[in-house]
Amino acid sequence: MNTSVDLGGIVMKNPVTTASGTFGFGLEYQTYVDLQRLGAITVKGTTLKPRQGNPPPRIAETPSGMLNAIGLQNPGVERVAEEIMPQLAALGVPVIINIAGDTLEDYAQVARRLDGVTGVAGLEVNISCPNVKKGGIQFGSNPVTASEVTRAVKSVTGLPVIVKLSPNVTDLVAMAEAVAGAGADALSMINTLVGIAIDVDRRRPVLGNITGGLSGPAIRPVAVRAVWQVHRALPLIPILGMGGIMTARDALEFILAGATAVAVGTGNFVNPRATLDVVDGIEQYMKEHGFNEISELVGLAQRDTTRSDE
Amino acid sequence: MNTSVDLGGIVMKNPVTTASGTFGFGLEYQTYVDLQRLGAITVKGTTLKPRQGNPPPRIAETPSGMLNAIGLQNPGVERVAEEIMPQLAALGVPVIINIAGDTLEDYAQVARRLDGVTGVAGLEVNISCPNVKKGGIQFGSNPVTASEVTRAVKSVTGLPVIVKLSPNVTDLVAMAEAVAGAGADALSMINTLVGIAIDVDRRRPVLGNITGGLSGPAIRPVAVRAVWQVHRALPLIPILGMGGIMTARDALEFILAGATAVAVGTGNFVNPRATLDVVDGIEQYMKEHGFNEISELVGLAQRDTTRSDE
Amino acid sequence: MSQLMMAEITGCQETGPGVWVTELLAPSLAQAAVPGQFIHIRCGEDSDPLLRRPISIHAVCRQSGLVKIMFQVVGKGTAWLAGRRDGWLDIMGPLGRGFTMLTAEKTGTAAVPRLVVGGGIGAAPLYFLLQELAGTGYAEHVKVLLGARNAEQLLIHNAVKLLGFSVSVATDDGSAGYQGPVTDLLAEELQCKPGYVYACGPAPMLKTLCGMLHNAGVPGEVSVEERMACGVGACLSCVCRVKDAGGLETFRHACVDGPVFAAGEVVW
Amino acid sequence: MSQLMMAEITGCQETGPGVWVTELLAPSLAQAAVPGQFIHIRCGEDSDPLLRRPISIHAVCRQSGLVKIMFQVVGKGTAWLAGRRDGWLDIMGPLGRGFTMLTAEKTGTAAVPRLVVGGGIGAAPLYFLLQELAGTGYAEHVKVLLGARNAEQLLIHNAVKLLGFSVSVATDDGSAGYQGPVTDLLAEELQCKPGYVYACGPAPMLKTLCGMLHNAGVPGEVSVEERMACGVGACLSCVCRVKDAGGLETFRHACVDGPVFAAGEVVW
Ligand SMILES: Cc1cc2nc3c(=O)[nH]c(=O)nc-3n(C[C@H](O)[C@H](O)[C@H](O)COP(=O)(O)OP(=O)(O)OC[C@H]3O[C@@H](n4cnc5c(N)ncnc54)[C@H](O)[C@@H]3O)c2cc1C
Ligand SMILES: Cc1cc2nc3c(=O)[nH]c(=O)nc-3n(C[C@H](O)[C@H](O)[C@H](O)COP(=O)(O)OP(=O)(O)OC[C@H]3O[C@@H](n4cnc5c(N)ncnc54)[C@H](O)[C@@H]3O)c2cc1C
Ligand SMILES: Cc1cc2nc3c(=O)[nH]c(=O)nc-3n(C[C@H](O)[C@H](O)[C@H](O)COP(=O)(O)O)c2cc1C
Ligand SMILES: Cc1cc2nc3c(=O)[nH]c(=O)nc-3n(C[C@H](O)[C@H](O)[C@H](O)COP(=O)(O)O)c2cc1C
Ligand code: FES
Ligand code: FES
Repeated sequence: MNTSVDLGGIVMKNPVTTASGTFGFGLEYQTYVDLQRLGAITVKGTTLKPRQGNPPPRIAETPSGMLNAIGLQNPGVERVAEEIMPQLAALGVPVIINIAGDTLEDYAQVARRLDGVTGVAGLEVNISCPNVKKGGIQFGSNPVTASEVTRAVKSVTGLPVIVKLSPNVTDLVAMAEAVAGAGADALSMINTLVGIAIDVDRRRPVLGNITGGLSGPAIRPVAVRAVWQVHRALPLIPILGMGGIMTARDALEFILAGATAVAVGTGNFVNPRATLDVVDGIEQYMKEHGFNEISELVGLAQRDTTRSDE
Repeated sequence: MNTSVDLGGIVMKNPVTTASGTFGFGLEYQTYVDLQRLGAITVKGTTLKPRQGNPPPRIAETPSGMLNAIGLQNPGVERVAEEIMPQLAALGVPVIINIAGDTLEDYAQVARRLDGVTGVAGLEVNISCPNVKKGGIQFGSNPVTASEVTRAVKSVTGLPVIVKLSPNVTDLVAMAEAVAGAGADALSMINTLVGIAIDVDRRRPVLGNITGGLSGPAIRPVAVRAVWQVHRALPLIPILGMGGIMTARDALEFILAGATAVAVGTGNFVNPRATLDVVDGIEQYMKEHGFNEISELVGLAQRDTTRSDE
Repeated sequence: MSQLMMAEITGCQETGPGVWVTELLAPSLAQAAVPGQFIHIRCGEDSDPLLRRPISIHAVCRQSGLVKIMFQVVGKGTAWLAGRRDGWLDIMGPLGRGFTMLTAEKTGTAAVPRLVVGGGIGAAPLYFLLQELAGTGYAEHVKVLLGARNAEQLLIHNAVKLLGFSVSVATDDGSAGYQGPVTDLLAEELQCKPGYVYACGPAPMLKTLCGMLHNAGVPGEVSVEERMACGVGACLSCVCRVKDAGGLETFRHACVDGPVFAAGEVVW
Repeated sequence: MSQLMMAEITGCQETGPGVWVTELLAPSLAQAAVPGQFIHIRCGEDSDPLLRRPISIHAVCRQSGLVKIMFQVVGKGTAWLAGRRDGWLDIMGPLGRGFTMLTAEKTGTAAVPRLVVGGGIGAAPLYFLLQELAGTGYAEHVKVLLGARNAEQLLIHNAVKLLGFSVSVATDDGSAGYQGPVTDLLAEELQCKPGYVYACGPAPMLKTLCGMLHNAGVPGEVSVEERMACGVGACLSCVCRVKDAGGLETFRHACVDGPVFAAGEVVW
């Protein structure tokens, strides 16, 4: 059975990685997960300079989901490259670094710094973080700025570039087309939905940052729809699907909708072994249903389907 | 204690109504709910001609939510006006009729037909239904078309007009501004998020219509955020808030974020008495916390709050 | 009239592999229910699982006010339900349109020979139907056909015999009764021209059955399953495609117009 | 080392109004745990409630491999937990940095007089701390102050007396011990210059306490509560604002850098 996939130039031995920001730098989960069994490790959003992040409370639980407003707390690209990557490189698993910035130049500088760092297999460009004012989602809600960021990053790195899209837009396909046109090697979707929770007793928002990003099983139908629509419009660009994946069946929804690979995010918090359960469960499904190549499953649910009103 | 509210000209004795499409024409729930205790009854989306709706399956359960693709099945405005309104009018509760159409002219004709029908207290203009191809969400994703629909309806009716916004847009505030500028008396938000669920065993979408609208507690944080943002930008226009309200505490999140009134939707399916539980719970909260006027609570959580990055 | 109520769980046991019977104390439900109707059950207090689950009424004792449901564990709602051994259940019911009880007035003669056909867990509501038919005194005119995957998964057949009915059984693997689909047994019985057929079971079985009844010109009713949200006709989700006498296709709602429909009107 | 495991529930009882003690058979946890550490518990199998709940380790018996947690029902996670009377619990642990056990090597003399101060449910982890302190043979140098709303809500004080410690009690309504906040008792004790203070309780109490320790120049540690997702330092959600020796403020993570922090470093 062949479960290996090529995510825009990142070769993964199975289609399962971690969603940025939910798995730290991987090492935090080493006690629970044999990291070498992962298809890739996607690490926390990294910026040029270290960031403290937002004031607490940073999370709130919501029905089948959670809001987070971490605010891109991270040690900065220099320490990631110097201190963290050597440890991760030793694992021999492809590492995808999620990068963010306030300006085009920030993105370019972070990307340039990571080019050639041992172990880094690709970059995931976060243009969709809802929890920082500048950059983040600003770039991600406009096809023009999104393609500018993509080009800025592509022009300074030889690494495969995945662009991470925001679901908080009217026309996701237009965004996908724009960044694909600007040279993105793959797309990742979805980042969190913007949400607010109010503490009714204190009559204030729960989060220090007021708004946060909604993740977890609650958003899965929105995420599957995003993958479906983009895969339908752009069948050739590989998609890294995520949003509420807890089990292999959840992951298969994304793959059948058109994702080449999947990432487990919030699910890690609930079940630290979720990634490996997904890896095992996908293999089992393929065995039971007689699939030899994972690629046979990609987008399979779209075959012969037309909307009643199309 | 005064819990009565004025929703853009619709006077409700308490801030609680039903979300269109989740309470039929009210009569279906008569066995379980004393309809006269509701602030208003908002009924199923009504179109010019009767509609059959979409093929089954029309719903799918998702974590803390559900997808629906009913497709605006309804008996048409003529039967609503002739057969259903007389029964509802007898209750003496304000009735809000949710209207939809394929064209501007459709909307105008439905609105004109309902003008002056006894018992109809207002219209809720659905420009955000994700489950029909034409009309619906098409009008709702563009500020220009949205304001055209608003104007078309306003110009033919003397009834208060609530415009129902879609959360599936990049800039909700721009939409709100557009329809408010076109004369909307109130805004209602949110309609469902577009989602897909895949049946992993059959490798096909669960819904006959493929995509559906996501409702229920899962979307509450997104809905509260929508109300918060629009109330912040347009503090003078009344908002009917909805999305995942199951309890009085949920409803209070919306009111504290800036909603003048609230609607219970999917919650009715889970607890047919949810509307009345919300009515009672809001009163109890006001008693416990010493509020005499419901209006004191509207938007209260926004006072003295600024985002850390503003 | 349907009510929203908290019903006390007075018993819960596994009667077959993954099949449970839960007994509830619900006198008003016991009074009002007719065979083929269902109750709508909230499975848990949090929002996952969110929607109520529709489960048919399996047995009723009007005297004691006890109502039984029989269900198969297939997902999280039914798994939750199987875990309830005592306490209270939040239910709505009775809901829906049940089977038509052919009385002497309706048929001219109540002694019209009837067939009751169940497949798999579809047998659950048929027991209540048979309880009522037993009460009419025409039990000898009723024949019961039950199908299952294997002997172990066969439901209600012993209980139905105790009610005094004659039962024929079919299993896919032949481990009990005839080896093959229960519709093979039906084919034989149809030659004796039964007056009316009641059926409940998986969709493919019902589809075949409806076709056979049509060809044989035998009237009957089938109970169908559709995904439901409200259970009361408000959400319009549980549509079943039917055709009227003129052949015109429309949608009907399984929660209020069904779940029991005339065998001839369902479009498969 | 922390592990993900299914631990068997060997007991569960209500010990105060809305406060429960659950006993788990978890030998590896019992072996590895130190006072002040916590376990991260999955409350249910579905996705609401979604996140694990952090609960401190309340008591440990290394010999039998039994571990107890004591918790107050405040929301859906703890309500679910209180409903588990047997079966298995999906837990991770032990997690976090616990209290510093002052050994002879660390302090020059282990006999430094210590105060242990608990407020409300904050008493839960202190019992494990006192179990360990009892084992050091310096119990006579330890004094325990416990606060609660009223006598009924007072926790662990009898058990702590049985361990051989002297306990003073404060209640808001005076129904047991001193009437007033437990920090009033602390004020008195601080005059005797204790060598070290361990505390756990609601944030306002800890804030007052840290201020008092600062003024009195007494070192100590407090256990804080922050909202947690991962529990292992990966999600960066559980931040606690601390200042370093130079007064520079940064964020630390309650799940790995805490939940126990030096009293002087927490910024309230
Ligand atoms: C009128 C009616 C009567 C029924 N009577 C019985 C009965 O007596 N015994 C019994 O075992 N089952 C019965 N069913 C089927 C039963 O409702 C489903 O098996 C049950 O809802 C599955 O819930 P779950 O959470 O375990 O499964 P999940 O698959 O987790 O359910 C997910 C969603 O799909 C819906 N769903 C899943 N399967 C079905 C189905 N077959 N029909 C309708 N909706 C479904 C659920 O209600 C839920 O909304 C009946 C269904 C209907 C419509
Ligand atoms: C390190 C640590 C140790 C703890 N030890 C204990 C203990 O021994 N006994 C005990 O009774 N409680 C303890 N708590 C508090 C306990 O975690 C919360 O009471 C519990 O999570 C509430 O969950 P719920 O679902 O009942 O409430 P809900 O209000 O429904 O919870 C909603 C969300 O908020 C979080 N949350 C709510 N209250 C708190 C809180 N006080 N601290 C952190 N997160 C919270 C929950 O984890 C959940 O994610 C501890 C907290 C921490 C951080
Ligand atoms: C606590 C937390 C932190 C996150 N941090 C980042 C981040 O730094 N960069 C990024 O692109 N996405 C970040 N995300 C978004 C996730 O990578 C993912 O897109 C989203 O959570 C949806 O997946 P899930 O539902 O499986 O969690 C974060 C999500 C969470 C919950
Ligand atoms: C079954 C169903 C049918 C709906 N039909 C309509 C409709 O006809 N018109 C409309 O404007 N909104 C319709 N909605 C959207 C609801 O009115 C509401 O905006 C949405 O469900 C969010 O609220 P909730 O989470 O409380 O259900 C429908 C929702 C559901 C679940
Ligand atoms: S389930 Fe709502 S109409 Fe039938
Ligand atoms: S809870 Fe995730 S970092 Fe502490």
